[in-house]
Amino acid sequence: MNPSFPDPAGDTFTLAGRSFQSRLLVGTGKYQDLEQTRQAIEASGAEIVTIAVRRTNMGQTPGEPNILEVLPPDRYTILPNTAGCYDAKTAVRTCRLARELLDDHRLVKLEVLGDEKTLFPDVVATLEAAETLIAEGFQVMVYTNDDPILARRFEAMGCVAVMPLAAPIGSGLGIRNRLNIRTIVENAKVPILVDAGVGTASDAAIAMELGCDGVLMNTAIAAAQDPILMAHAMRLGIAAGRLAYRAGRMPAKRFASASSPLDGLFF
Amino acid sequence: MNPSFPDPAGDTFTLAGRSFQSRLLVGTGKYQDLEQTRQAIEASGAEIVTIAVRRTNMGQTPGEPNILEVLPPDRYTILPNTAGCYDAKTAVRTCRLARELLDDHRLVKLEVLGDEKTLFPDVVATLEAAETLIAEGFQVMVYTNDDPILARRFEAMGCVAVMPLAAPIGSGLGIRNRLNIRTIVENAKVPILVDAGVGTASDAAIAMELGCDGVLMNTAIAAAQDPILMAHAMRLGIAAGRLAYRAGRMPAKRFASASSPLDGLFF
Amino acid sequence: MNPSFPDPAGDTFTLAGRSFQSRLLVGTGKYQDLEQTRQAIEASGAEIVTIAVRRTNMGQTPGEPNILEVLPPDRYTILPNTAGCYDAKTAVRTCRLARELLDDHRLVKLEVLGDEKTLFPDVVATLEAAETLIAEGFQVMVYTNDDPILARRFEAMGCVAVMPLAAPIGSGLGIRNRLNIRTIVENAKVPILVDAGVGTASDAAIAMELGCDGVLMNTAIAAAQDPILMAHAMRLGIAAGRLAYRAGRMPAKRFASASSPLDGLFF
Amino acid sequence: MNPSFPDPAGDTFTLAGRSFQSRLLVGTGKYQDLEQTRQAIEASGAEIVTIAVRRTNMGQTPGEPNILEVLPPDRYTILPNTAGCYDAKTAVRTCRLARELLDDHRLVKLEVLGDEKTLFPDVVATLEAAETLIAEGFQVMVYTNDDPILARRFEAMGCVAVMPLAAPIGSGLGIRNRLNIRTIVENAKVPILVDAGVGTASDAAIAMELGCDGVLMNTAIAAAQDPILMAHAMRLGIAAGRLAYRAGRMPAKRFASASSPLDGLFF
Amino acid sequence: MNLAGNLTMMTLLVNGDSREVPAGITLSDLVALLGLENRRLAAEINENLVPRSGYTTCRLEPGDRIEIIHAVGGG
Amino acid sequence: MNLAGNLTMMTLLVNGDSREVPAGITLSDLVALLGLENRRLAAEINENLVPRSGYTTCRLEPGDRIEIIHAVGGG
Amino acid sequence: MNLAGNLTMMTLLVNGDSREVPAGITLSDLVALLGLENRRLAAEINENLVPRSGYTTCRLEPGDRIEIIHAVGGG
Amino acid sequence: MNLAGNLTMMTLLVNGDSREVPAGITLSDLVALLGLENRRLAAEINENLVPRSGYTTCRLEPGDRIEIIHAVGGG
Repeated sequence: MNPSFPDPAGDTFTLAGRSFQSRLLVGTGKYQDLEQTRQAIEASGAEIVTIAVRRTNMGQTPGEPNILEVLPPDRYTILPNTAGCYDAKTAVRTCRLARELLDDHRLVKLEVLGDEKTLFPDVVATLEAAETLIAEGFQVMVYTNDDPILARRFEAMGCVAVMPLAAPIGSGLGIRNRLNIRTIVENAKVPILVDAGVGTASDAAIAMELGCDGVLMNTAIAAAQDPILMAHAMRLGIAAGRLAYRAGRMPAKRFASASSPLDGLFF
Repeated sequence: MNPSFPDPAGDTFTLAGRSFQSRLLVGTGKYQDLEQTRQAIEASGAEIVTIAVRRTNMGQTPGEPNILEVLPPDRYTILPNTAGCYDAKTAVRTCRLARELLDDHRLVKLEVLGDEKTLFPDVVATLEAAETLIAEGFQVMVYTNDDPILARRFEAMGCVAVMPLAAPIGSGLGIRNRLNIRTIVENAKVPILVDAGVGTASDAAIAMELGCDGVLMNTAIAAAQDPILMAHAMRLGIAAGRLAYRAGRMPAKRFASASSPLDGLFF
Repeated sequence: MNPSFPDPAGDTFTLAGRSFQSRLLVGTGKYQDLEQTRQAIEASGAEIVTIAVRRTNMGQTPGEPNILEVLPPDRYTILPNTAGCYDAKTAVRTCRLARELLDDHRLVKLEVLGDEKTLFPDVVATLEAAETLIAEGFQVMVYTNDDPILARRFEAMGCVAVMPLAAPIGSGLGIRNRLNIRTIVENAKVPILVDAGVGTASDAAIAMELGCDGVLMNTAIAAAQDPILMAHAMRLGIAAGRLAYRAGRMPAKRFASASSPLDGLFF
Repeated sequence: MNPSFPDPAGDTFTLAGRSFQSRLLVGTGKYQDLEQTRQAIEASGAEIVTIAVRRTNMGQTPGEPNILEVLPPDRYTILPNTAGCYDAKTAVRTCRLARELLDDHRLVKLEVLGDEKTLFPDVVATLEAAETLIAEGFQVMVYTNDDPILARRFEAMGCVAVMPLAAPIGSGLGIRNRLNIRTIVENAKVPILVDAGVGTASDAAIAMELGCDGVLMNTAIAAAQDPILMAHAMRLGIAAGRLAYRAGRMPAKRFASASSPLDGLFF
Repeated sequence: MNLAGNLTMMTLLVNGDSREVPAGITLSDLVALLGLENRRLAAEINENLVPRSGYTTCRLEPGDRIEIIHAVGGG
Repeated sequence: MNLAGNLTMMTLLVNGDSREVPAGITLSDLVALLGLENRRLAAEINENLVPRSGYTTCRLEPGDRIEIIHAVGGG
Repeated sequence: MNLAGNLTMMTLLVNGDSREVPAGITLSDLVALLGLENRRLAAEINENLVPRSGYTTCRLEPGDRIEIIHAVGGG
Repeated sequence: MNLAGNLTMMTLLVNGDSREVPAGITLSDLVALLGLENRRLAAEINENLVPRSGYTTCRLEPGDRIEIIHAVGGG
């Protein structure tokens, strides 16, 4: 066996006491139908998959397929989110409902949004909600801005992962401020997962090259022209960036350096 | 079989009449030894591998291993380059020597350099050398700057691939001018391969996302702290970028767009 | 008179009820001596000048010149800051001392720092300090991160100006996240002043082109090789960016557009 | 007198043996009318002004004002260009016509374009035209791409200024490849003037901060919402960037550095 | 629940809509009435979570605000 | 140039347009005919520059391609 | 303040340094003792601001923590 | 090549170094002399390529500049 073959099993990351091989976390929104959702998630290789909770439509036919049916719990770690919550209380209620819905499931992705235009987090309300949730025994993965001081505060409170945004949710703009993400990573002892704003595979690779433990995305896959193909691309982009981070990239230099030897030139 | 699985066999590119599956081309310079060279090339998955030609050292012991020994011709397409040539005549002589050395091998990578500091091409001398070589039956892959007009001219002359630089050779700065590379790709009917300047896996992915047919690199792998691991990273980065290009990325938007549905919010 | 001549008197900005012509605010730290400080401030054209308060050195000779002596109050609006404060209480104490020192001066620049490495604000402590200070009648200009939601919150509390960072204090990295600064500006009714991180004149111009009302800087001037010349450069850079913002820049286009007419070409 | 006041008279640049104070060169195309042209040029402070030559419209009324009437030769150095020429021969003919038109005027801006989409130069045809023109006694300011090797070649041929593009003509994208412009500047003994692609005042400042001797622009002023105001902005942007270059900017650092002293903190 | 006879009705707010139901029913009754017995759900009464184990004993009062939610795709 | 009597005409290509003019006129005559006497111009015949000093002596031939140009705003 | 005779002393913490001063002096006395009379200053006792108008009446206690500050260059 | 007896020698420039070799040898002889017989090589004489098929017939002249090259790692 080639000893240098990068063994994915040897490069897991640990989140809330569980070990994961895939560093790509995916959402399940915005797909055409559940079959496309299922295929995209499978292609992505994700092990952690976000869902939302919403009011049950009373007119709904009982046989209508449910998102949980395409997410067998033995295969995927379900991550309910609080998307759409604009205050701490609602976010906390949402987490409690999700916990009950999923049989005392305690791992949640907390997001408390500040406004509809930017979907930036309201970090003050997020802090308040995180405090309540952690006290109630939740394992909180927290969506936040890219402020290194706040990231450290969320870690100190007991959040199990800190999830700074790369750019506004659904914008596809890539990592707007690499320096901040890098600083957050350097300070952290819990997993740092870039959440939101990734647009294409190279964005995901860059996040990993900055040392992030993983990336959560949804729109970049679901809104691609071919979501299944993009899910593959993202899986590979995450792996590529992770390996490059582990391999230790060459230092960038302003000027050139020949790849072929200078000795033995015959002219 | 999953019909949407991205079939690499179905996404080859054609260069000088031959079909290749790997879009990563690698150099063989700057490695610690031939064994590391061999392992890195294997890990990269490259099918096209550049070499240089240099004066034979008279004092060399006959048993010393040769670069060609780690590059079995049934597995790799050897691509002799003219690295180190600063005028058209020397570059042409180098190609002729390489052709003879490799038993009438006609595929060459032409580079005529302008100065040692930047290793930028001397495009005027490159045009002159390309003309001679094409007339002599060579299949010329040409290293050039990122000028779209020159790229088109090299194609019109009969070069089999145009290889614009991303950044100075060995600098690792990544693609300095994405707009130019994109314009070159849009104009081209021959393969466009980014040559030189890539530093890490995301750079390679970006080149592919711009629509390039492939990327040639050497230092980014050889000068990584762990070259074998970086070779894997590059292989995946190229594949990720290519898939993302084929998948068609989401449009970037300035503002946010929720991934979870707005219907059914219960607050 | 040319009606389109840009009349600086007609483009003032209003801060805490006072009107200012210069949109460049400067600090007074890191200069060689007070004479250099004085010259640099004069060259900058600044009307608002920050100072710090520190323990009086007991061994100091009484005749030693004081920063306030080079800042005649009829010419400059003094802006005491809370640099060096890492908690809300200390920042509040500092503001009270400065108010007393400057004869019931109420305009302060509040910064509560999060750590020494990044000098990022601790926004939670900053919110707490701002609340106390505003209740005590201070006019608070608040240093914060570039989070648009927090910026709006500081405005809603009654801060008289919001001062997002461009990059870490003293880093000279320029505006790391133009999108955020732009969003903050679009949301704001109070002046938005970029504070910290500007490195050179074009950085200052960019801040103004994004629509900021002004820029506060210190290191970019004081740590230039020739601080006085750089103060001039910054004054002009601020004016250039402001005029460009008012003039309304051309839209950027991917492709070319001839400046000379196409009609009448004779070939 | 303040000895450190930046004396513009002391910072001239020399082009073809003449000394100029303004480092902003402007075109005269795309304006609403000649009066707007006149006002914009005046506001820009430019001393060197480009014009084009075109077929005289036979139906034109004799009294129609002419561009030269708003450009008094005692005030402006007229710079005829070869805009719209796509081959060397036409460019040479255009220069000869312009020389005759302007009474043996020998200073010309040579541009030979490669295609209409990008308006990139055809550098091979440009080299050919430059050779002919220099032999005929023209003083050639040459529009070229941002290739440092070509820039040096144009200088070596005897061009009196080398004018690399920042981005495609009329695109307003700003300097796409700062590294190349910087390298061109470092290598050069003749003036380097960024030509084409600037969009706003900060772009002009950046060009000057890279060490360019000047910037030529047209669309960025003429296509602004208020061209006269933008002309002022550009004049200041050029001056700001030049002063910043002369002042020597602070080194950028990844991390923070406090502007207020650490000594004497009382908490 | 006795559905025969003259039922006294009460009004609940279920997922935001007014709904007349027999007075005194339990949450479990309501779920049945809505035809959601076999669905994977969670519920709140007046913004307080009700564990599934409590559905049968949780008697509803007039004016109660009930939320019944399930999982959907989201990111 | 004798404009009286039966003129023999010739065809020139002036700035890209065919134009009938009396045979044998000079460039100077052409400029006058076009009403451009006092304009600041430069001219080519068959892609060769004609200095202004040569306008009066430069006799045009049938089929000559004449370009007459002036300065315009451009960047 | 009577500086003659056997003074009882007390210890203050002035700007972080221990300092023996005559017991019972005022803040105004302390400023004079430190030679800072004509300086532009502000002061805290035990983290509470003392307005300048109160210096003469503000009597110091043993162990008081005094901060005396002035303006310096900063950004 | 007769190596016995009194050899007349000639000077070649081989890969940049002066080298004395018996006069009149072929390129093939030179390769053997250098101990490179079984190496994968290509050669130039005076900047002109010599095909391998011509090594045995290609007689070297005094002052010839010979380049013998092989493949090396390069990028």
